[in-house]
Amino acid sequence: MITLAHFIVLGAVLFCIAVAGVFINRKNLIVLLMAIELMLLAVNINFVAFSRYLGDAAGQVFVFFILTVAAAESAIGLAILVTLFRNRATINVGEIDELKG
Amino acid sequence: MMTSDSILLSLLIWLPIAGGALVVLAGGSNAGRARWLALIVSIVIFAVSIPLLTGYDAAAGTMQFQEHHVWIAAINANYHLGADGISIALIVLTTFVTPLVVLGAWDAVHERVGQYMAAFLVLEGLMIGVFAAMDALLFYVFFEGMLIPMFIIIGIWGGPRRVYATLKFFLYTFFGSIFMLIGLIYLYLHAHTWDLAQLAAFHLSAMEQAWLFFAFLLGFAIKVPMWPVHTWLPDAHVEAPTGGSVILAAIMLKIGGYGFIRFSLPIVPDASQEFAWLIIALSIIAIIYVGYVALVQEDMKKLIAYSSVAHMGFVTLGLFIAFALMRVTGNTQAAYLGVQGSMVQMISHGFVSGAMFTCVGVLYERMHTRMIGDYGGVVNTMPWFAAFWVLFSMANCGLPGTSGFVGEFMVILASFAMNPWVAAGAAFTLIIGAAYTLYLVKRIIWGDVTNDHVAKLKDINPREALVLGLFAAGVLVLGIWPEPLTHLMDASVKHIVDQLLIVKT
Amino acid sequence: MTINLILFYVFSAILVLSALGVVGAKNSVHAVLLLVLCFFTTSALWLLIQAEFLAIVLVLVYVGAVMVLFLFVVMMLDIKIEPLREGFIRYLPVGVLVAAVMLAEMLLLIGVHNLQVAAPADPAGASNTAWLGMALFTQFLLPFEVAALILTVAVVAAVMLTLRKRSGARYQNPSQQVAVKASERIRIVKMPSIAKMPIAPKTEAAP
Amino acid sequence: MVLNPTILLIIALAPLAGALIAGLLRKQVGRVGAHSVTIAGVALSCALSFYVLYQLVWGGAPTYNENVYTWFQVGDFSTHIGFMIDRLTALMMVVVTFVSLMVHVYTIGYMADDPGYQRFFSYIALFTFSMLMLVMANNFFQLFVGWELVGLVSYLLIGFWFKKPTAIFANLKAFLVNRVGDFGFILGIAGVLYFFHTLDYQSVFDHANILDGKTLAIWGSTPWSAATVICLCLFVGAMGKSAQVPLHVWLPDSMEGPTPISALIHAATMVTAGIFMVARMSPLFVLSDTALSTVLVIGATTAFFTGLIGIVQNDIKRVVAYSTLSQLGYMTAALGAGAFGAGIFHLMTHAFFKALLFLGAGSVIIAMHHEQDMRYMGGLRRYMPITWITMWVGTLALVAAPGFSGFYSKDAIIEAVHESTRWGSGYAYWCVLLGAFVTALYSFRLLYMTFHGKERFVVEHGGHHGHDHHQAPGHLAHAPHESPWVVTVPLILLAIPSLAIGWLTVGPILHGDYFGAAIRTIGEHGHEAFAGSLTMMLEGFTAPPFWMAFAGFAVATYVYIFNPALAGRAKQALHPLWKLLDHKYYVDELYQLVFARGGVALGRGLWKSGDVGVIDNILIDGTSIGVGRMAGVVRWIQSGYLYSYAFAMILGLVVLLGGLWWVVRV
Amino acid sequence: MNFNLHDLALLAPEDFLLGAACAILFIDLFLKQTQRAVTHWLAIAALLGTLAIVLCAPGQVQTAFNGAYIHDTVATVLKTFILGLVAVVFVFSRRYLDERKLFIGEFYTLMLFSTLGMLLLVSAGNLVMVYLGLELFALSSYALVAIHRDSGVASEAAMKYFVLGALASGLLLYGLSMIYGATGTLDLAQIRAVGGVGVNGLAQHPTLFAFGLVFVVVGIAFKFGAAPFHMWLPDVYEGSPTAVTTFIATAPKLAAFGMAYRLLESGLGTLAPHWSQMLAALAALSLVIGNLVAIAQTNIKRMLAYSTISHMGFLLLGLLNATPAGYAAAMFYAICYAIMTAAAFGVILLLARAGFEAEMIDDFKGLNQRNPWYAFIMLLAMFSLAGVPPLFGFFAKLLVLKSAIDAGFLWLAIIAIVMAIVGCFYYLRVVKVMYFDKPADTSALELPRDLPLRWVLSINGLALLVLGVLWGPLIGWCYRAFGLPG
Repeated sequence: MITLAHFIVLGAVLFCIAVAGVFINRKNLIVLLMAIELMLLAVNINFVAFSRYLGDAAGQVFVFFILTVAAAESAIGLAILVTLFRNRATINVGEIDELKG
Repeated sequence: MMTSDSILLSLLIWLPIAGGALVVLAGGSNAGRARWLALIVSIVIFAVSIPLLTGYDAAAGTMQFQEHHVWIAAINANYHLGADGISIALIVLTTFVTPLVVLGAWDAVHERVGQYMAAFLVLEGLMIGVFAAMDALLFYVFFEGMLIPMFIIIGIWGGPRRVYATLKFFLYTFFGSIFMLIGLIYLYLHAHTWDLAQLAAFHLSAMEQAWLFFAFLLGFAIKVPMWPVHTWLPDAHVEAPTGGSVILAAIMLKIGGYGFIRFSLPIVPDASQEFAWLIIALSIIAIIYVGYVALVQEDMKKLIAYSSVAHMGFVTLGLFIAFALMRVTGNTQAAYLGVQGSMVQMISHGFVSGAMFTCVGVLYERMHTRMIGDYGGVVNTMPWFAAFWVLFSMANCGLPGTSGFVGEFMVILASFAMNPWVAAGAAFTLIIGAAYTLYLVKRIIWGDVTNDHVAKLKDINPREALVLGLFAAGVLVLGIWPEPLTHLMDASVKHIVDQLLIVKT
Repeated sequence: MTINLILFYVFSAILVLSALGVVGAKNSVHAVLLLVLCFFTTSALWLLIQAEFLAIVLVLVYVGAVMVLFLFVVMMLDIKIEPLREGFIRYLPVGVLVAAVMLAEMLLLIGVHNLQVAAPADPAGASNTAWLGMALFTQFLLPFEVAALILTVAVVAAVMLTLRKRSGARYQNPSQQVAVKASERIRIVKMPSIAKMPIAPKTEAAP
Repeated sequence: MVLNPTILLIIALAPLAGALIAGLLRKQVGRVGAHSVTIAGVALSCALSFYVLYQLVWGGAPTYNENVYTWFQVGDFSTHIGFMIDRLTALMMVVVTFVSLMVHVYTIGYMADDPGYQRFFSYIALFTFSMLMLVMANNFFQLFVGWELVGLVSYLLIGFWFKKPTAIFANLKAFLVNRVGDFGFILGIAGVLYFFHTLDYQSVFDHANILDGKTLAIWGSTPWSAATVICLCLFVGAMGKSAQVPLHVWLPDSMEGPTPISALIHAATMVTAGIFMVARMSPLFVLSDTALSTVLVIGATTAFFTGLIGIVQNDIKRVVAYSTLSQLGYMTAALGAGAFGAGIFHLMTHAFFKALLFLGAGSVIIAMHHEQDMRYMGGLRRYMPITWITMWVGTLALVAAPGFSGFYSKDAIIEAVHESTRWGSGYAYWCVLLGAFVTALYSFRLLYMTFHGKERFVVEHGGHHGHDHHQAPGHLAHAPHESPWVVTVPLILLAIPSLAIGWLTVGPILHGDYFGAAIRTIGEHGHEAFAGSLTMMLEGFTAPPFWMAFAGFAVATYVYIFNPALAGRAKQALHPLWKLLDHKYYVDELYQLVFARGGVALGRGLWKSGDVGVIDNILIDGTSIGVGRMAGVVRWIQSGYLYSYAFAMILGLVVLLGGLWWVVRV
Repeated sequence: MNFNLHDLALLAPEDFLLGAACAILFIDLFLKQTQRAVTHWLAIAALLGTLAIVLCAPGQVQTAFNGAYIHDTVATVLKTFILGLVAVVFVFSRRYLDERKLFIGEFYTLMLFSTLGMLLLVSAGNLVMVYLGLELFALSSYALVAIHRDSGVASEAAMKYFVLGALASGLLLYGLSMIYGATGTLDLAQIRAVGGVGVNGLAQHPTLFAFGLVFVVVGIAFKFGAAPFHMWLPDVYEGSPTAVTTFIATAPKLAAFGMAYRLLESGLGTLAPHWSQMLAALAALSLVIGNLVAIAQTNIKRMLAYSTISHMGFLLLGLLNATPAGYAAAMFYAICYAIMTAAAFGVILLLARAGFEAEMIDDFKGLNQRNPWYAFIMLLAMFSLAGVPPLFGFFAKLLVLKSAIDAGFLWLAIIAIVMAIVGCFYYLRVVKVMYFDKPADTSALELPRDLPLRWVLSINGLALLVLGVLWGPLIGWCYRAFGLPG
């Protein structure tokens, strides 16, 4: 029997991997964006699981919205990425440090 | 509650500020117009302050000319003004000195005259606000607000190290007062009022009083300034333009002493008693230690600044011996004398230090140096100036017949009643004060003409003579007949001293 | 152990491994493809607990649109595969440690033993899709509208950021096109009735 | 007959008015105007003072004690400006105004060429006013006011020639040393207020005995008698003003001022303020034997040891100055012996003859074109007979030649000290007795070196180039000649009282009831023996003091008239002693080292290491530098790299999660 | 429950703004570059129109769309100032944009959408609306930061903002999922009602609720820019075009307050003991880091960014009291902060010219000699930011300090004031540069003939003084919004 715990733990693991992806990744911004997608995926898993196990539709509706927003977010993120690449000719995270201090 | 006995105090606060705005707007581009406007405004303000003296019922000694409007209902803060003898004395000192500052800077300031004059007028309004506020928050607003114009004054028209000095001045005093703010907030949270009279009646435990005492102490001690938090003052004075130094010494320092009278003494009397020894010790140190430091200064302004610190030591001393006198020995008489002495000392110091700094300004305008070593034998070329200088120096070392003597005399007499050694420490100023002041006189005024620059000096012009003459009049009148001043403050002082007996814990 | 549970573990394992792959991949294209795999497995997992609608949406929207967009960008941009920098290796243990600590804390706080609940019965008489639809269009009507707005913003933003006018390229100017007058569209050229020479008349077309 | 307050006010204010007119309107009134107006003021004062004295002594007027105005009032305590005029006061007023008047007149001649003429008159008139305020006071506060004001004028006058570095050094020194005395004085006043709750003389003196048994915890647990503490404090003030050891150092230096000042302030009047004050406070001093003993010992010490220094001085004014010190010691010793009346009596006689001596010295100095070194004088009696004779009168008065005024007063003092049984009186007696010898020695030495013997100056004729500033010592442009009448008339007028005042007044003052209640005395000095001035004079010839003085005269005569070479040989033989005296016991050097340089070093140390080093550099600037450094460190976190930003966020999250776990873990 | 027209009427401001924004989006398409001013004024008109509608709204608390939308005075106050400030930003920005060829319709459209997002956020009644409002506002902001497409730093800033923002919203969402799990509802009022032990949620599991809270706090802290979630802020402030920085620095702080209030008080009020401790830690860190690092800055925009961090620390002092007075203080602080910052950035915008950004502190050298009036405005802004009475900023500080002390966080108040002194230093440095230093060029400053900018900036600056003296009505409004007598 799959319990709620299974999903929540899975969500937590996935979430941690995604978060680690954001700060461990040092070379590629696109991977960073993907890590964020992963993070949202983890959240979605949580929501779906809770929704299912609580018998409440709201959670899944929320996931629906998250998916929508995530799509918009990726669009903007990638647009910014493209702009950045045009200006800097790189998307290496380690080279984007003009603003600091 | 909306009551007003009179709008005099409001006028005195807002007229200068409005006048300042007027000066900077109308005289921003025209230096001459700015000067005249500022002079007229400041004289008008002085005239407006005269009814305070004539209309005040000195026998009652209560807060008069009260104004009470709701300011911030949400936190029960009120626009509550009032003045007793102590406030009035200081307010009139302020209105008296400001025209002199305006006159004193007539030719000394060439750049941005309008702003300069405006800064002083605004400062005047804020200082009067400090002396008139009966609401702690209102007091604090004026108290801190003063820093802004002063910061600007030192920073723009100051000497070469003005930036260091003005930042030091600002941050130092800000540092002190912000702790006081915490104390006030704490008080408000418990008493739910900012009204000084109600705060004075509010009961506090010994522990609370101790903390509050130190919060207030930081704020006022830095302002006074007391040793060891005095080091901003020499720098500020040295770098400030003449007018800035005059106002700083003549009035702003008094605000520290005034704060002790209005806050520490009535609100936390038990803690004040508990820690009076500390203040007394610091005051004595200020008198002796700082006196010695003044002795070796090479810069006139620094010397006078240190002497200010030493003189203000009498103020704090006079205030805090009152506890020992009232509560331990029951010597009410001496306690009155001590507090009255510190008040008189404040007023007197206003004249004397203001005059001394004006004198330095007169020399500085001619020679563009403040180093004592660059002078010598000034009496040969500037006899009238020398006469004024010697007079003010004598006042500075507390010669009878000048105002400088009165307060010191009272405080020394009073402190003997507490402990002869304290009196001895205080009386040491007779020696060290004379030493540093007259050593300065010797090096600057007396002697043969030391160099060509001194030889070319011209004696004071009528404008300078007027300014110095008015200061001299203040110094002499107060020295020869202080009774009107003591009478003005007597009942109020009594009131404050009698309050010291209230045990709050 | 039910078949469901086995399937759950299998998919979970794939999900976690591919997620690790996404994070650690050297090649962006690989990362994108691994992410697609993640979505697919997640979709499968959701199917396991009868969240069919979202499972399908996830594949359609994410794999079908978002990941394609990613791939598109990855392909479009000329991204060099750079060697790992020394700093990365040096700080990797710290990063992993922090992630591990975080996971541990999360699991501790989540309290896994408290979540051993089984799924309740399906809501009677309605499919998952209908169930969601009902909620979406009644209770969450306002958010639904706002979500639409977000998509609009995304469009506007994406266009603004990426649409560039290149020199030499020819563009339509909608405002000019709309504001064009009839007289500008066609020029009536007066021609002599007798052609002396058989020269073709010059005409200009609106761009 | 009662005293008229208006008259008293005029007495005090007339000189002030003169001073203000001469000082503030110096351009307008000119030189003649300045001296006229001040002399008029002082003369008016003087005349009215005599009138007041007359009223009190012969008119039977009661003691006047009224306030003029309230200076300040705090609670029930008030201080006043007011006058208390009794016979003591009246005597002082007469002495002050008379000497002052003489000096004013004399100044016309002495300062004739000085550019600061008007200023000078203004100062001395101001001094007269201040001194009158001092002596006429009816309370301690006003006493202190006058006390300090005379100090101020003294400061201004010593530094009158402000271009002279020595003068402006001397005036600073004088003021500061006086301030040391005032330090004690004000504490004494504070003590009086503490115990009596008033500063009015009358109330204090009437209730003086409340000090009985009162103590103060000054040091440790031993209680100190309140009377002793107060009296000692007050006496410190007197020591400063009256230049008693060890606060005597300023007086010789004060000779940097013009000679009239030395006569008026530093001999006749101001320096005796301490004596006057102690006498005035006699009701308090009699309460403390300890205090009186101290006074006695200090006075006697001053009398003898400063006199010794006078022997080795070559500057004519300095000799007189040390003589003044010594005589002030006598007066103080009298006070210490409880013979307050004798002290005051000597004060009065001394005022006349010492003023005479100073003015005489000044006359010599005029003649010598401001040369003050006696080694370049000699034989001046031929050139300036009036000065010579009056100087002889003054000298005889000083050495207490029987019959001269100084005799009566000094004899009474020595007698009183002799009779005193107080602790230290034995030592004091020998001091004052030997002092008589020393006095005679240096006095006649001065006379001889100045007026007798060979001329040791050279008169250069035709030396018209410029003034005689740059002249070599002892080289004069013109021959010395007798001073103008404005100088000699005061000399003569002062010679008369020097000669006769003692004879005339010793009876009522010392043995009669002149002072009445004004001075409280102890013991029964001289009551058994007085049988008239003549008898006393005749008896004087047989008393030890006379023989001591005579010995001094003899030695001086031998050494300086008959065997001038002996002086040099004696100097060689007693070189260490001579050197010690020449350096005034090295007291100046010691003070210079300990107080002046020590003070500066202390100040510099406190400033550089305390204010600048610790407070400013370490605490203030150190804090700001520290904050700046911290800013740099924290700034480093903001590396610009996305991953570190994210890492910081996650770290924050981890910490918060950890915090939550910590809170809920139970 | 069904949709009805009343619900839409309650949303009148948002409706209007949405309609206006869409209209402007279209109208702008048909305008030539020379006619862009039309967009500008239309956008301002749209904001002012919305503002008017907000102010006309009824006073009582109402909800719409099944509780998804809350209308109360808190929302009204926040909306008023959000709309006003955005309008001010428009006025300030026009010339700046024009000179940099950024005077494009998208700026206005995105800004309006972002504003709409903020309005929805402060009125959000459930977690979905919080999230969507937040994203609507955030996504537009990301794009706005990058609006200067040819600027490397702008795209870098946008990228950082975006990644970290997305990370933060991911964290927030994770927290929301846990809260949902714990309570079984997305509705804030219900969440508060069930308080973590709800009938729907996992009743037996109290820590899950608090666990979710941590992530929510992180999300809120990110929006505020509280340390250590502040890292985006300096880079974004510096990298963005100043017009956009001005926007980001002002209105969003109000929105962030609204979000914090909705989530922490309306939703998670029962967890106040937990979150107030967390906020205290964040506040302390923000105060220290913000003030310290600001000292080391030479770029005024970056300096103001760090100053923002410290100010958010102050704001949290009010919030952590978790009482109506505390919220009022925090809201007052947010309003005050936004107004002060607007003035400061307004001066920067005023001084910026084509090819000159006026963003180094040294660019302000001798400003007083060149133009005393605007130097004075900047002086007011700086002293106000420093918290010197009688300027506005002081009173905001006073109230939050009061709240913190009231809540028993005396230590925090002391950290706050000590750091305020440090903070004073760098504000004063700006004044120093303007007033005490000699300008490189002593000629009178040539100011743009953009009168609206000059007038609004002057009013904005003077407001700091006027509100400093007469702040009673405003604090009264804030107090009443939270049900206190004011």
